[in-house]
Amino acid sequence: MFQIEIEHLNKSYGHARVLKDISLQVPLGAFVALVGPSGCGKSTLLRTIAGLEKITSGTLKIAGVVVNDKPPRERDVAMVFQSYALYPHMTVEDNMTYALRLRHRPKREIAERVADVAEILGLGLLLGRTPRALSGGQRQRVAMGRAIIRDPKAFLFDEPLSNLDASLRVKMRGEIRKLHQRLGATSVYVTHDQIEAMTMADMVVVLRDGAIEQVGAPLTLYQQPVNRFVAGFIGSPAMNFVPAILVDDGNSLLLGGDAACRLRLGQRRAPGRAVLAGLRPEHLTLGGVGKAQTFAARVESVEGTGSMTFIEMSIAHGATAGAGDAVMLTLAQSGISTVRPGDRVTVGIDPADIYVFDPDSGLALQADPAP
Amino acid sequence: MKRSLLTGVAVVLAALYLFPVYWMFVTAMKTSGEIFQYPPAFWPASPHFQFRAVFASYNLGRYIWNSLLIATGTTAITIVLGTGAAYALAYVRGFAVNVALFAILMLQVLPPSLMVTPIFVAFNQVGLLEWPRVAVVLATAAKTLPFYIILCRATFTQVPRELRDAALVDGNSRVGAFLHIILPLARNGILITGVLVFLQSFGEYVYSRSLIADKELQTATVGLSTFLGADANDWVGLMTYSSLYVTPILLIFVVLQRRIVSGLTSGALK
Amino acid sequence: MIKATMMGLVLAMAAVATAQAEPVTVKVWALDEPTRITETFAREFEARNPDVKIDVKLVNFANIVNDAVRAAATGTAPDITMIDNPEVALFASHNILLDLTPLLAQSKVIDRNDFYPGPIANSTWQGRIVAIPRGANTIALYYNADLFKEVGLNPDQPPRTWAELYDAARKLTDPAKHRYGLVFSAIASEEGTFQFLPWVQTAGADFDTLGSDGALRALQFWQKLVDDKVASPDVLVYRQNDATGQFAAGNAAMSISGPWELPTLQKDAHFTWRVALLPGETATSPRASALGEFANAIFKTSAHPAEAFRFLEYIYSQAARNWNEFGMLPANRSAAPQDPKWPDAYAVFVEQMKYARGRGPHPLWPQISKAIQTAIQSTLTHQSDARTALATAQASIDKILKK
Amino acid sequence: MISQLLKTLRDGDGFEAALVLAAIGYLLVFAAFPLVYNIVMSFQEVDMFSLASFDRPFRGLDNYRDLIQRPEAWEILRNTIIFVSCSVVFQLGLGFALALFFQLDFPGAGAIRGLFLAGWVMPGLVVGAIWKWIFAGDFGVLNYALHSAGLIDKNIFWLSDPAYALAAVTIANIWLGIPFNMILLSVGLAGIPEDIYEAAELDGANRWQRFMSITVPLMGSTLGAVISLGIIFTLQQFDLVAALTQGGPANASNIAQYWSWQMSFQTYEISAGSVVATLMIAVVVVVAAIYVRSVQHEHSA
Repeated sequence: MFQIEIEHLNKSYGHARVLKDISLQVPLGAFVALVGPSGCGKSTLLRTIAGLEKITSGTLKIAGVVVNDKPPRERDVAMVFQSYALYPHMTVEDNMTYALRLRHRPKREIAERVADVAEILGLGLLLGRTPRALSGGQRQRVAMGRAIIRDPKAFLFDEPLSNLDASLRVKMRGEIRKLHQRLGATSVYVTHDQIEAMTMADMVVVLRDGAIEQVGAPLTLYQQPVNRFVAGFIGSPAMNFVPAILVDDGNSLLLGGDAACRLRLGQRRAPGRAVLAGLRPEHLTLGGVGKAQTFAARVESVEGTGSMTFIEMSIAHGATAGAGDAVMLTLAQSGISTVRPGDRVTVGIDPADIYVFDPDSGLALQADPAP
Repeated sequence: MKRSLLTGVAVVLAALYLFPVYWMFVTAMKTSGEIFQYPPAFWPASPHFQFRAVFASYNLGRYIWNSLLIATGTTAITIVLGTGAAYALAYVRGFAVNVALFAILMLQVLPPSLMVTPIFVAFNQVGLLEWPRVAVVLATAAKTLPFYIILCRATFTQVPRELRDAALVDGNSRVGAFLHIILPLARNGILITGVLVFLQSFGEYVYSRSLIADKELQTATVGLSTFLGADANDWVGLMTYSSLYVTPILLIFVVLQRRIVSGLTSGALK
Repeated sequence: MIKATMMGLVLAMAAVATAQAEPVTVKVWALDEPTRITETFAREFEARNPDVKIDVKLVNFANIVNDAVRAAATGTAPDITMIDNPEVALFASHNILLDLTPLLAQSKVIDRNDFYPGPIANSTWQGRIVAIPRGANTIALYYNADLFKEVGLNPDQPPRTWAELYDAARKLTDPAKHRYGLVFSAIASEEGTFQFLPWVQTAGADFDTLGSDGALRALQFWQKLVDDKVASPDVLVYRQNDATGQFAAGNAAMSISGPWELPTLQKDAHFTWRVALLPGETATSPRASALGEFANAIFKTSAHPAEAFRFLEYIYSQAARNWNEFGMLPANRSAAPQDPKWPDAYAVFVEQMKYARGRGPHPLWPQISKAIQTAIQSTLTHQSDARTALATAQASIDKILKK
Repeated sequence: MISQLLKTLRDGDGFEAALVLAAIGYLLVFAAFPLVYNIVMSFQEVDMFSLASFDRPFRGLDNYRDLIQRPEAWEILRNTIIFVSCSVVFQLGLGFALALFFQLDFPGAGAIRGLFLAGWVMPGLVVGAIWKWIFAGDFGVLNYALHSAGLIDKNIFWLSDPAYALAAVTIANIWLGIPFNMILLSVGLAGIPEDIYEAAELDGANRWQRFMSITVPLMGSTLGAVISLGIIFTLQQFDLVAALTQGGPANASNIAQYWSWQMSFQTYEISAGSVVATLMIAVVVVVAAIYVRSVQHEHSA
């Protein structure tokens, strides 16, 4: 059973198409994250679900009912805004109960619910204050409280954590997640931060330029990105893309077209063409162990955070990869590394961890069935 | 030290700016010989007040009452019609909004002195001149409305759009969101702009003069123009009348100005 | 003749009809004047005529013609309006004023032959009398007799020619005391034209011969007064009452203005002032003066022409009070006041009245007047020389006169 | 059908549309009609007694041709341009300077700033009368002040000297316009966050650079509104000219709106007066377009 069903949804402002043929099903109780770079249409999509934006064509159903033309108040969804959008002229309690009062719920019920939510979110002492007397984290909680007090058909979050500082963000991330587990309410969560999406959601939707690139569980997106865009977007630091040539009947590739950087692949691809090799920084190792393929590189810079070290390096490249620039790679290593810029190192990678993309379409090149 | 120096500079600037107002009061207290004297007297030798005489003989109480009625009516129409339009023009975007703003600005181009003849002709046709003060209110409101919309629109652009969205999601209709959430937040700006419109329409002259035939219904500005006729040469009387007319407004203003200025200069939410 | 009889019949019927009925209301638009002359007459008339109510609306000088025209155009005209005499032709030429000739023929109160020729000429259009002058006005030379003595001039021999006027003004001018010899009004409005034309006329020209030498000499004389600082350059923005204010305050020793200033002078001028005839160009030049004052006209659309006319008759019958109470001369000879205030000034103004000439009459008088004002102002400020300015004005006026 | 209408009024874009249409409808009835009336009259032969009917001889562009052939037309055009541009530049400059000055934090800033609004509450008629006294050539207090300060040794005849008359009217109009400019610009300034200035200061921008690189661009939409409203108010200014110079001497201080009135109501050349009014409308079309453009920028800010 799907709580939110979107079929072939389009939205245009004049000639500008901001959402292109979106189809998406959100199961009841799921936590779905919409991610993508700014301007990809994720907020617009969220706002069309809320009813704040009209759709140009397609169908939008909430709990099985077509709501295309229904105003927000008839959709029974709750939303947490990036700026929290607390009513400045109302107290915290009034902010939270506003929706209930609009629906003329009995006073007793309202009081009970306020007490419940205040307890869940730890807002008990703040109920009489106005929003301007609250800290950023407190405002964020009130905004959450205003949404959950209603027990709506779905929660919509529009980058609710982006105005918080880093540590608070991590903390709230966990709280929202726990809250979702506790309430079990269908949630759609918009963020431009893929870590947020990966850590919180059951299902991640990657958007680009108004269209869906890929939908799937967080690890699926990580492991099986359908294209270069998703591969680059998911994962941090971002995947390295290196021009390469398929050789050896499609069983190996030459990084940067350089015969010295010959990497065997886990599975065969169609041979004889230029491709992009995708190497995740965390899959690269110094020295190379086990099944790893190795190639030589030169360290250009080292950034250590204590728990992690990021090493920028360049590899030699041959004539076919185009003249001029060195090919740059980032390697992520846990702990502290002793390498220095200028060091010559050997880098290893497991053949199974090498992704291959078509340089023109960006699509992942799937393994060829054995000939 | 430096800050009080700034206060000193501010006082000097204000004094320079307000000199014409001071000059009006001083002239009102001079004798008719003194006003032509050179060098001019910055304070009359023996200040004499004919405020009471002018007030009584020019029926000023009655005139000011009429002015108040007309200004109140004009302000009411302006606020009722203008507030919603200002809100919509601040919240909605697109080509139609540009066209509407354009039209609103366009429609206030001509001075009332050139608008009044067609208005007179039209009002006469439809019989509006039977209610001359209503006619003046209707005509004046058309003059103040564009000004009000443009200023008020600026206030609404400072009320975050997300507040309206939140109200809609919370279960309000657009009407409800406007009335319960946005309007209270823009209240300050609306009040202040309303005061400015009130003051402006209180000083309206051309329409009152042309559309009101009955002397009992005339406004204070029209009474003022009595002094500017070819046969009138009572400059002291003119300044006395002006002082009488302006002083109550100035007093209200001095009392309210802190609110007015802070209301205008601090955004809706600050 | 038949028309007159009919009118008489209508009048008689109207009188019978209104005898028992509610009093009829006659709407009158009048000038807003400090003397409140029209309101005074209205109350007196109502006391004597219980069958008529006079509803007076006061309009200021700058607007009365506009308002009356607009009202006529939109069918909201009052019964009676006051019109400045050069503008009567404007209304009459559109045939919207009631022809008063038959009523005058019947009238026992108004004797049309008693009017001075100037005022009645300006109230006549194509042989029909369309308005009743409520009085007459003209301008003369006021002078400060005390200052005359102070500078060695004989106050009993005021200047009689331009040359004498210039010499006297020169002697009376004293920059140290912020005093000019003479003040007048050269403002860009009808007042400026009103003040200027007598100078042109005594030099043998008129508004339709501005290109002539006489007009040129008149304008050059004004220019000399201002250039030589015996008159303030601000005469260009002084209305006539501003000029009187300067005179009363002692900032100018002589002033050219009309009898309406007498009450002000009595109140504000703390010196001995006297009045003399306007100087002619030379001792032998024709005398000239301006003719001013409003006339009362009845609109054709009036529903109560008979009552309206009775009110005009009443105003006419009170003309003897004009001088003492309302600062103007009567427009008819027989209304001379018994015991005039300021008898010397009265004598001068009555004498001056004999030379007063009306402006126009022409329906487009305002445009003619505008051309004259522009010539005056551009010459006095040296934006143009007098000859060119007058030639330009004459060209515009010729075009208007040919229309 | 009706229920759908009610629905869009309550929940759809119909609500906002209705709000705007109500105001525009009102303006169309009470303001557009006189405007159109003026335009129509500019193409007809209008006599003051045919004011009330549209049935008048059509003259096409003849009225326009006659008007531009008048010798004073170009002088008045020039005067109008000077009057409007000087008024707007100085109102804006002084208003901006005062707004910035009162942004400084010193005791009494708010209260003293309020005093400047006095100019706003004074009716044009009264302001005109007061300035006429101040400008008087022989006994005016302005000449006295300039004299005392040693700036002039001969009185300036502000109102009757063609070299100064336009300046006098412009000065009085600037006086009137300062409060409006100052307050609107203060509102705009209050909307610029303090930290942007701090950031720029850290970037090494001096006061002037901060003003040019932050204040001016961020005030874009406010400036657009202030300037376009300023131009429109200045084009409507009528009382001051009437009270001070009546456009004289010999048109030296005459400006389009006063000229239009003079022709319509003093010399009764109503067609010509309407031509001037119509040309003014054309100018405001441009001004309004500028305003609308500046408003578009505010969304992207």
